[in-house]
Amino acid sequence: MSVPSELRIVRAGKLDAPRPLRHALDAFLHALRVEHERREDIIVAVGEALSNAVEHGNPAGNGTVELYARIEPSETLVVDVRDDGTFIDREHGTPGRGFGLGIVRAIARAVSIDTANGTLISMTFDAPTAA
Amino acid sequence: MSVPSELRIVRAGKLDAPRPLRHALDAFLHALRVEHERREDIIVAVGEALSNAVEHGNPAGNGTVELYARIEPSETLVVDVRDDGTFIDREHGTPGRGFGLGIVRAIARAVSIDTANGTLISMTFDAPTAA
Amino acid sequence: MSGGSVQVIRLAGELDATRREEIARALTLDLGRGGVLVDLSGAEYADSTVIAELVRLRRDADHVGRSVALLTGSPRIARILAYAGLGEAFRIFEDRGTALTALTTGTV
Amino acid sequence: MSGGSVQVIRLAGELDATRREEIARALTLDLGRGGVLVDLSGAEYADSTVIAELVRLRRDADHVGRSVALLTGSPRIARILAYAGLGEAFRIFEDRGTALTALTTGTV
Ligand SMILES: Nc1ncnc2c1ncn2[C@@H]1O[C@H](COP(=O)(O)OP(=O)(O)O)[C@@H](O)[C@H]1O
Ligand SMILES: Nc1ncnc2c1ncn2[C@@H]1O[C@H](COP(=O)(O)OP(=O)(O)O)[C@@H](O)[C@H]1O
Repeated sequence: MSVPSELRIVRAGKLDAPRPLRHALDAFLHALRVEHERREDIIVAVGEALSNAVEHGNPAGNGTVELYARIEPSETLVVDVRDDGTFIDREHGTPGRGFGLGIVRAIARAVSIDTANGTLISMTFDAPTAA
Repeated sequence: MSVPSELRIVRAGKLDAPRPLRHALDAFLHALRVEHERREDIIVAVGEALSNAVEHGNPAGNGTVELYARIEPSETLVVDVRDDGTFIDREHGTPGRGFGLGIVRAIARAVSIDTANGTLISMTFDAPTAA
Repeated sequence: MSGGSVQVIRLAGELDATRREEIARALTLDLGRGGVLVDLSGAEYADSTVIAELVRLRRDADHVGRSVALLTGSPRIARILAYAGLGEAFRIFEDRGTALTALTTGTV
Repeated sequence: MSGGSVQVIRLAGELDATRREEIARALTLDLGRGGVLVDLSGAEYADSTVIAELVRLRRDADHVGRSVALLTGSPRIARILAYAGLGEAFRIFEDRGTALTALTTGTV
């Protein structure tokens, strides 16, 4: 069966959303035998994207957050985090604390942010599996 | 976003597969705020199907097991467990212990078993979410 | 028929098919004559593997006139037994003391 | 500059944005003059919320000549600091005694 393993959860973009979403992704990666420390780092990176989505991407409080993770060939994992808010460009705004996206970039192999409708951050990770 | 939440994992059908797959489904249902006791029962039913798949559906030892769960409208959850073995009809064979499928039928709203290629057990559950 | 001494068997954690031999060994009558208390208060998960072994233990105990009771920490185990059609087959207690008293006074 | 007494701040569990106020309150200098040990040995998860508050604590401590050290239970926290570009910014210890000694002898 070459059907790809994937996880997609859509949920209200409240502040309490990131934790259960992190746990769902962690258990998904554990079931796919992704190597322990790599799994921890992936959860940290995706956790930053999730907390940004609920902190910055849901000002009206009635938005949703979507987590979509799937395994791709050669031990690659792609994780999208999407909200239906508007990306807040800090260039000239109030300085954000600013560590979140830096951590994502340090952990992921590639990161793209699409702010066309809502904010979609797409992260590609190496996901080596235990033997 | 009316994209359906779903979980699909394909993994070697070894005896150690059901436990991490149960945990992945449990965290998935927790993230979707499925009511606690209902979640426990769904995990028990799906756990029976998973242990059947690895115990009976992988005689050669090189088969895979697939878990595919998705949320459908009006708080309904559909979970498929698929293996690539051959259904062992007990009618006249050695008596199985026999509690597994009975438990699945008691918990699920509907159960169908398709033994055309490999064994596919498809279970439909009521999945009420916490407020 | 009930002696003073009760055989207590504790099984904890996730009781699934990966622990079948361990569960079968544990759910075996000792040489005593008294009641048997299966303590599942620490069980986080139990599937048909445990159910089948409990039924075998109960049958063996009936055979020698010993009674069996279950101790659970949450309603979860009772629900699983009911789903297996064994809702009435086992006396289930949520309190250890009550279970032991019932077993030693033969009111199980 | 290092006095005998060390301010020990323990933060455990999942340290994420839902606990931002609690983390900010905890990571605040007391009125002492000695070193500060942030004990994260019980932290199962830490995100940029903690990183930002640690940086603020470190800046406040520098301001009054107090030193800060971290105690971790696994390499996980050290990796997160490194990803945030702060790999060199904090003395990280895996052993409590060594951390306390370093803080009280001013070798942090
Ligand atoms: N999902 C999002 N929606 C809107 N703005 C975002 C989102 N993610 C990030 N941003 C913007 O990018 C900035 C930097 O994010 P980050 O590096 O995580 O720092 P922090 O969240 O601590 O400010 C945020 O302050 C915000 O302005
Ligand atoms: N995935 C499967 N592949 C092959 N045979 C199966 C599968 N699931 C169930 N069966 C058959 O159905 C019987 C009854 O299953 P179940 O009620 O779970 O009892 P048990 O697994 O304890 O025998 C099994 O013994 C087996 O013969």
